[in-house]
Amino acid sequence: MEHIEIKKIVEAALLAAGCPLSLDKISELFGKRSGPDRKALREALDALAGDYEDRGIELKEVASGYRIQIKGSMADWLVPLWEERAPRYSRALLETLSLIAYRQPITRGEIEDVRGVAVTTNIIRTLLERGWVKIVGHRDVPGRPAMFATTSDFLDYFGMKKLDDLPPLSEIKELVVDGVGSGLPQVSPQADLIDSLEQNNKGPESLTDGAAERNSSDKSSGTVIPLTNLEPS
Amino acid sequence: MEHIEIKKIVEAALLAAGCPLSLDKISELFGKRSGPDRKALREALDALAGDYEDRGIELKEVASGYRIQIKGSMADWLVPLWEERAPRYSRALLETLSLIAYRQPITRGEIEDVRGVAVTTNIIRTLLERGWVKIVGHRDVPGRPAMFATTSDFLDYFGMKKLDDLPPLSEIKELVVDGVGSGLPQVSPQADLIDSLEQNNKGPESLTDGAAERNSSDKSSGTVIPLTNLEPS
Amino acid sequence: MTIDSNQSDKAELRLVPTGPPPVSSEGSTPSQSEMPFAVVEGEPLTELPRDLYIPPHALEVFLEAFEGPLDLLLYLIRRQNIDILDIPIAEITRQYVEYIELMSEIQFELAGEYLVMAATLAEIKSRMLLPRSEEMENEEEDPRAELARRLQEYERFKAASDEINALERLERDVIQASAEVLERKVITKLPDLTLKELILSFKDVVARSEQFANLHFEREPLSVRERMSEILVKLESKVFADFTDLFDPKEGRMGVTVSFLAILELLREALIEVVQQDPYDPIHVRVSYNPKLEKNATKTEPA
Repeated sequence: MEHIEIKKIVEAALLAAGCPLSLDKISELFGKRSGPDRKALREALDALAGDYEDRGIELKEVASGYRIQIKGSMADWLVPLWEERAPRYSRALLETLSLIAYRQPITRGEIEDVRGVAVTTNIIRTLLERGWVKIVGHRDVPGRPAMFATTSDFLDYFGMKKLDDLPPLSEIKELVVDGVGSGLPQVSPQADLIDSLEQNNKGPESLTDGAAERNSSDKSSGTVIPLTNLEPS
Repeated sequence: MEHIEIKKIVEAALLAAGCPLSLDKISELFGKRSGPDRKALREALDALAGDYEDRGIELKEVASGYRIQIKGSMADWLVPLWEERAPRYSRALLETLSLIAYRQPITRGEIEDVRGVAVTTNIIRTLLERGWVKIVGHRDVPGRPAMFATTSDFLDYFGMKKLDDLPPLSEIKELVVDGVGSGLPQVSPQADLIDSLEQNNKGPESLTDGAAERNSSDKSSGTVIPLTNLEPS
Repeated sequence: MTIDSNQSDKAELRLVPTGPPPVSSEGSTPSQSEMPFAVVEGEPLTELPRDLYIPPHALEVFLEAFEGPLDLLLYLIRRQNIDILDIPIAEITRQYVEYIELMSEIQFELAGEYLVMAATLAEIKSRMLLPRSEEMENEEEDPRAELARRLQEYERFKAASDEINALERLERDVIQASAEVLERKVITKLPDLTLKELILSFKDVVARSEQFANLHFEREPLSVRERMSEILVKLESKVFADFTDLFDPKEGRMGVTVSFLAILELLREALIEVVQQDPYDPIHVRVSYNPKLEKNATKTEPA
C-alpha cells in the first residue's frame, strides 16, 4: 500500500474516532495480513505530525494511543466556541489526585494522613466517575480499605504517556541527622507495583464493578471492587 | 491578517467544534473589528477544501454552516473503529451445541431431555445462523421435530477434519475441570490434539481481548458462568 | 483586581482589596521585614494588617480557602519566611491558636483536624520547654521534626497538585480534533468459542444428566453419528435411495463399516426405513419422515 494512502486512512481514523487510537487499533484498520507493518504506520504518523507543523492541530501521543488535538496555542482564538467552560477542580480534589498519582496504590486513610484533613466521599466519587482513578485492590488491614491508582484516562486527559511524565516531586529536607529521614516515601510512581497488584488481584475476593467497564481500554476490568458507599445514588 | 493564519484558525475551529459552524460564528472568532471579512473567510474555506482533495476528509457546507467530515469513501476502512465487542455465548448455547456435536442427529426435545431444561428458539436460531448447525431431517414422531447436526463450517471453525477429532466421552469424563490443558495430558493421546487444535484456533477472531479474558477465566467457565447478560441478543 | 494564578487563590487576596475599610495594597508599607506572600498587580503584599476589620462572612471565605491545618500552618510559616526546619514553635502556635479562636468566634464550623493540630502544637511547645539533658538530646529527635516532615510532605504534594493543574489538559487547554462521520458501518462481532469451552460444556451436561436421569451415553464412535447426519442429508433430496449408493468404496473398509453402522443406528432410531420388494431385489432406503417430499412421496410410493 502506498505511503500516502496509509497516511490518509490513519488521519481519517484519528479524526473519526474522537479518542486516542493505539498503534494496534490503527493496525487493525488495515486487516490482519496485507496491512502495513508497525514501522510503516509509525512513518505515516510521523509524516502526519510533520504535516501539522504549521497548522492549528497537532498529533499527540498519550497513554492510550495517538490523537489529533487542537494546539494549545489556538485556545485563545477558539474561546468563542467554548460555551461551557471546562470544569474546574478544587484544590482538595487536585491534591487527592496528585497523592494517588505519585503514591499509588494508596488508601483514602493514607491520603488523609498526608493532607492532614479528611478526604470527602464526594472527591473520591468524582475521581472515579471521571475515570481518572480506579480501585486496584484492598489493603490487608482492618477494614480492608480500597487502594486507589490512576488510569490511562487520567494520563490521556493530562496529555501524558506514562506516569514518569508527571512533574517531579520536590525533595524533603531533613531536620536532624537521625530519625527523621527514616520512612521517607519513595518519590517515583510505582506503576509496576500497580500492575502486579492488578495481576494478583484476580482472586475471588476481588469483586467486579461497573467502574472497570467504564474504562473499556482498561485491561484490569474484573479486578475493580465496588465501593457501594461511593457510588452515585 | 495573513491568509495562511486565517486558514489555520478556521481549520482548528472546525475540528474543535464538533458541529457545523456558520460563517457568522467563524467570523466571531476573529473579533468584531479587525477580523477578516466574509470574502477572506470564504477564500480560506475554499483553500481548506482544496487542501483536503487528496485526503480522507472533506469540507462540506450544510444548512447550519461548514463542517469537516470523513469522506464516504473512507467508510470501509474505518469499520474496525466501530466494531462492537463480541458478546459471549451462554452456557445453555454451549451445552446445546456440544450435545448436537456428540449426539447428532438430535432433536430439540432430546436435547431438553438431557439438559433437563428447555432449549430456547433463540439458541437454535443462533446456531443455525452461525452456520455451525443444520437440520438434517425430521424424526418420525408426533410433531415431526427437526433433527440437528453439525456442519462442515463447525468443523472448520474448530480446525477439525472430522467429528472423530473431538475427544470421546470416556476421555472427557476424566478431564479435570481445572483447565483442560493440565488435565488431559496424562490421560489421552488426544490431549496433544486438543492443544494443537486450540493453537490452530487462535485465528484472527480469537485474538481479541475478549478471547484472552475468556481463557484466563476458563477455569470457572465450566462451572460458574453468570448467565444473565450472556445470551446472544 | 485579580491574582494571575489559578493555584491556591487564597481568599484574603480578594479580601484585602475589597474588605471595608479599603486597604490599598499599593500604599501599604510592610510593618515587618517579611517576605511578600503574594503579589497583587505587581505590588508585593506581605501581611494581613493586624487591626484590619474583617467582615465575618469574608473571614469564612478566607478560612475555607485552607485545605486543613497543615495548609494553614504552611501559610503562616511561608508568610513570615520561616525556615520550615526551624519553626519558632511558640510564636507559630500563638498565631495558629489566634486563627482558631477567630474561627470559633464567628461560629465557623471548625473541622476537628484544626483542634487536633492545636493540641499537637501545644504538645510540641511544652516538649521544647522541657530542659533536655545531653543524653536525651542524642536519643530524642527534635520535637518539631515530625511536624516539619509532615509539613514538607504536604507541601510537596500541594506543589505537585499545582503542577498537575498547570498541565495542558483536555477540555481546558486542548481539544480533541474530530471530524463528522456520516456513514458508520457497524459490524457486530460474533462471539468466539474455543473447543475447550465446548468440550467442558459437554462434560458438564453429561455429568448433570447422569445425576438426574438415568441417561447413559453410549460410547459410539463419533464418526458413526457424523455419518448418520450425512446419510440423512443425502436421503433428504430423494424419495428413495439405493442402499448401495450410501457406501463409497473409495473410503475403504473402515468407511464402509462406519456407513453400515450409521445405517443400523438410523434404523434402530427409526429414522430411516429400508425396503426390499422381493429377495435379491435392490434394497431401497428412505427417511421415515420427509417434509419436503411428503406430498410426492405418497404418490410415488411403490405398491
